[in-house]
Amino acid sequence: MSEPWWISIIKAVVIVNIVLGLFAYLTLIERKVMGRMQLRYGPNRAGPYGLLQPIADLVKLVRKEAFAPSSAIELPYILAPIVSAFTAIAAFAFIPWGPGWTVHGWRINGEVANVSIGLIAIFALGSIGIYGFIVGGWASESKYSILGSMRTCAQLVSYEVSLALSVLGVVILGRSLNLPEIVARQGSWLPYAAPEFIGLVVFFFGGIAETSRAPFDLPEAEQELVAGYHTEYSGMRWGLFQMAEYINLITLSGLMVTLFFSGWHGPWDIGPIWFVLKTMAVLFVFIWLRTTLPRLRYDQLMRFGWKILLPVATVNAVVTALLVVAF
Amino acid sequence: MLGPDVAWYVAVAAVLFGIGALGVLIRRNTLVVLLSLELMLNAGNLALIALSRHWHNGSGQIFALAVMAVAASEVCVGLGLVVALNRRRLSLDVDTLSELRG
Amino acid sequence: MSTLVAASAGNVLVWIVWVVAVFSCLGSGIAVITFSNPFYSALALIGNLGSLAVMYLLLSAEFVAAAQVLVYAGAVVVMFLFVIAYVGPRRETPWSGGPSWQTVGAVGAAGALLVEIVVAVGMQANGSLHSDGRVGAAFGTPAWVGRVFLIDHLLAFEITSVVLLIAAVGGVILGSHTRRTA
Amino acid sequence: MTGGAWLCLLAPLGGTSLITLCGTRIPRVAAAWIATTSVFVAFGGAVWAFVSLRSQNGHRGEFTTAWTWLESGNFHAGLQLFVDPLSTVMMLIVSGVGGLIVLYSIGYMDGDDEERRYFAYISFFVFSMLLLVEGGNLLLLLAGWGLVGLSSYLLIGFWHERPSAVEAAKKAFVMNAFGDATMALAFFILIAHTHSLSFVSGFGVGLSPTAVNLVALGLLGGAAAKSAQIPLQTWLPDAMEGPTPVSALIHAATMVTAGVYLIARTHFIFEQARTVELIAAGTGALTLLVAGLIALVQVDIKRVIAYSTMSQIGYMFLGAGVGAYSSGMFHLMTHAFFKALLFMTAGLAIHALAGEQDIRNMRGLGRLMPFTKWCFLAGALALVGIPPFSGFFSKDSIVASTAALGTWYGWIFWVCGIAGAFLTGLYTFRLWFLVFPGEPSPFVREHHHKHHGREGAWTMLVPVGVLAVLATVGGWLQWSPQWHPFSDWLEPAARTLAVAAPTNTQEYYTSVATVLAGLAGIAVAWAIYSERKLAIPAAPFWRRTLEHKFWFDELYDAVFYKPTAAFAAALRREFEEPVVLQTGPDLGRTTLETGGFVRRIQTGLLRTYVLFLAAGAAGVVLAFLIAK
Repeated sequence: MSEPWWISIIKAVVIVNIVLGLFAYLTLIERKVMGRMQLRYGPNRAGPYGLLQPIADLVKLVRKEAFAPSSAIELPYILAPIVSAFTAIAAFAFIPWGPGWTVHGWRINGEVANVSIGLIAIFALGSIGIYGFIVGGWASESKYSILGSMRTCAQLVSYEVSLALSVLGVVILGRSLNLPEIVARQGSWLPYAAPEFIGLVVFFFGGIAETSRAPFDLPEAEQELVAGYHTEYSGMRWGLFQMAEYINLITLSGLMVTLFFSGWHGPWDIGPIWFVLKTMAVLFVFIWLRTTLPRLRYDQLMRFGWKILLPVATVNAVVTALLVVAF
Repeated sequence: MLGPDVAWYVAVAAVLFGIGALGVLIRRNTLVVLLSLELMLNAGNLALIALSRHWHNGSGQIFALAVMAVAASEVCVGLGLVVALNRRRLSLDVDTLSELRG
Repeated sequence: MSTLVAASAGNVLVWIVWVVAVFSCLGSGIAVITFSNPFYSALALIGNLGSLAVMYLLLSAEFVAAAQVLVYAGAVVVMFLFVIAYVGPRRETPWSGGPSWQTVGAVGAAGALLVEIVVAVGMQANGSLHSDGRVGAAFGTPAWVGRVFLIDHLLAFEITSVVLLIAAVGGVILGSHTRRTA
Repeated sequence: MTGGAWLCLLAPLGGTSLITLCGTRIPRVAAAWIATTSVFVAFGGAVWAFVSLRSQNGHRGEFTTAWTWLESGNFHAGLQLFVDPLSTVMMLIVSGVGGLIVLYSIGYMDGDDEERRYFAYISFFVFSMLLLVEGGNLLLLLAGWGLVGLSSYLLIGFWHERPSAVEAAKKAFVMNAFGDATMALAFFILIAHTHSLSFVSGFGVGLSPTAVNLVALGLLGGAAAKSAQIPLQTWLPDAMEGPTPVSALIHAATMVTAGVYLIARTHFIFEQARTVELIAAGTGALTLLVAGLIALVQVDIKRVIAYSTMSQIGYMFLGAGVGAYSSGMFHLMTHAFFKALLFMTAGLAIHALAGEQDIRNMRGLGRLMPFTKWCFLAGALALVGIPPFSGFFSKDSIVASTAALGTWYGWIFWVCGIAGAFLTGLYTFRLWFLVFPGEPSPFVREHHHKHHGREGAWTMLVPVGVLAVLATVGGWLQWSPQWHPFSDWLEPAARTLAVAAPTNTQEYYTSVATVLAGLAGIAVAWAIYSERKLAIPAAPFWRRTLEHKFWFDELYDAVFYKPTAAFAAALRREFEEPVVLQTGPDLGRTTLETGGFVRRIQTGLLRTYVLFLAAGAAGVVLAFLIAK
């Protein structure tokens, strides 16, 4: 079953690039979709239908001067966005996107890293990623940044609990923390979205909060905080933060597909394509929400997280465990 | 077992424990004292896990997990104290917090 | 022959990883207690915890490693950073004023402890702490840890959960805004 | 059948719980009726058990276990009832007579401040007594044994504002505790040897002779204490401090006869220890004489009856001791009827005279209270054993059994029995002639008053009437020479020993002798107390001896109480005052000084504490290293 190490490296390079490309075009898709929903065109100047817009953005960001506040604390200020982007990309390594193939006698697995603690590893990397936001905001030595990073901190820690609890039901049903195994079990039964619908809903809300998307985007509420923890960032450093956010979103969507929508399984045996299609559909829902819903107030956000989401997730996990034991 | 023997891990744990103890003993800032306590707990954890590997016995890992839970509890209460102190505009220097002296 | 070469190559790799982890672990540990700014200390603690997690992986305790990152790095240190940022910058000058008897005693006591433990480990090291190679494939996996935890150590599990609950209640009370006595 | 037994056991417990839980939320009358109803329900359960047991053929006796109550090693004791002929008889007596007496209490206790407490206690007593007789193993029997002791204590001391009542309660409790202790020791020996306390057939067989003698002695100690036999008898007369229905129920009809039940129940053991069994018989014979003699000089109406009770229980012990278990049990039953009747008529008299108990003041009461008078007469004749009243049938067969032994001590027992019959006639009719016939005395005229225009409330008169009938006809159940259904019924549980089965000849001449002795007693009483034809023999020494109850109380006081009290006083004087009382202040001062010194170490500086902690840890590790 094991594959040679050089295949893993090639796979990792390919996946990283695909994810980065997906991030680039996700920004375009988001702007286009939002434009359509708001009866605008969205970007349509660069290339046909604006398809070259991400390239243009990238060129702009790279060429822009990366200035920093004079009081900023040098090393953490620079490291913060890198940590965020790195952990976001790394988390994708555990998500299975295909059944695995044998080509010319070489085994190729359908994921970059197959470890027994895959699910925990993703959450662990996500929790490391938080440091990018906190440290970045703190190192900027700016009131808005500090406020933004503290909001991020509180929100992410709060919703991480519900998020982790919401997938417990899936773990109990799948009897594993290993994502390929969970997908395989769903393939032979039915997507866990059906039995674990409440878990899915909690996971969805938690995911929105974890990625700071509307309507839970208080850490970056422009009207209150300018731009939150990355107020003092510009150029490609700001770009890395953006990248981290969007890749987190992609990873989360991929995880949701893996846990609740039976991953790459589908009616026809087109493995990875199913995975991509399902992920895109989830991403679309996220974008859709952003254009539809107004932002919550901060106390509402906290109350919702601790007093509604957490109990629901707990009860869901307990009930699932009881039912599994009973049957 | 690849890499160094368990004895080396335990030695590292000992050194880390010493560092943590030193931090607890000489630092005056409550927060740093708490951080140093975490170092000591982690040194204990490292020794537990190394010896768990040595004896092929899971109890060490279980203990390490329990220690983590205790550490989390300790931080919860300790930081709660720090926040409460701060809210009353009190110093965070442990040498000035001697209200309970005899 | 080739497996032997592979094993020794793997061994060298593990040694390299171990040395790096140990240096990062001890270095960041020293950094924790020497930085004058608690924020830096907390950041150094993250490095320490990360390198410890690497060592746990080398000791085939993968679940504990993941839990270490998730719990310590993901929650505990985040709380620290949050509180440090909340409390605001309070720089102290830990090394000013020359060595007091307290400092001297502290260094003496910590040093004595360290030396004693190292001696104790050294006395055991020639022999009984030499571990043989293999552990079962399940060693350290979540399923195995779960079985040990919930079957052999159920009482410890329950007590731990109670401790956590008490701490949570205590934290809420300490942090609550209502001040009955002021 | 077992359902009846459980109902019988639990109904009074339910009654007492209900009264206790309701507290003052229910009126007093309701508490009284709850207790009465619960005891009569228990009687219903007992009848149920009896009828279904009768309908069974062959093996009669069934265990029913609710759950394992106590478990230790290979010793198991279940919460277990045993329904067999013996226990059903006891159930019927306890719940039947008990029900009548509780009904009587409604009238007797009417107006007392703490009626609810009384009725809670008394139904609790009935529960305890039923547990004692129904328990399927000796451990439950001991539990019931202790609980009846407790409820007896509570009821004797019911009027707790009277110091004498409290004293009497304590005395009863302590004397009974002595018996409980010897019983518990016997149980320990049994458990050590047989690993069981259950009443399975032939339990306790196979013990060594020493062990079996010790066990039998221990059981006898318990039985003697509970049944007020010499030398543990002194508590019973004092127990008359309790309300009269309590005396009737506990200290005449049921609890004090538990010793006889115990001997009958554990006769397997006693039969292996014949010596101890004869000691029991001897104790009974001695008690019946001593108690009869003391009764001659008592002036308190209840105490006379109490000594009479001791004397009659002596008969039962005599019967059980010589092996005539069914005769003993039969006398237990008839005694329950007539003795309860005597107490209750005495209670009517006391009630009517506003609490007066001295018989010297009561002359001529019969004219004012004819119903009481005739009922008392029925009870008195039954007690003396005049045919056809019930005592005749039961007492004579006991005395006849002693004759059947045929040995020299058998004849001593026989003579004691006859002498006891004479004494019984004498003291009983002394009471009768002093209280009932003749013109009412000035005291009676002054103090007598009627209740509701009658001699008492109907709740008091009805039970008295019922018991008078029972005391008259209750003995017809069995006349040993001719028909003996009662003995046949008890046969599987307590077979009369062959040596104690009298021939018809022995029965006849014993009957003649006892009846004649009883009549002689009555005649002497008539001559002395009614017609004044004979003077009371002037023997000052003997009179004082009897009035002091053979100096038992004084003896115990001198042997047990005085040395202990002197020792305690010496301890207080020599040890407590100089040593303990002086040490306290010194200790306090030293503690304060030490605390003041140690306080200085507590600087409040966290780091200093931690430093000491670390130094201590380093020291401990160093010690371990060196030790290594």
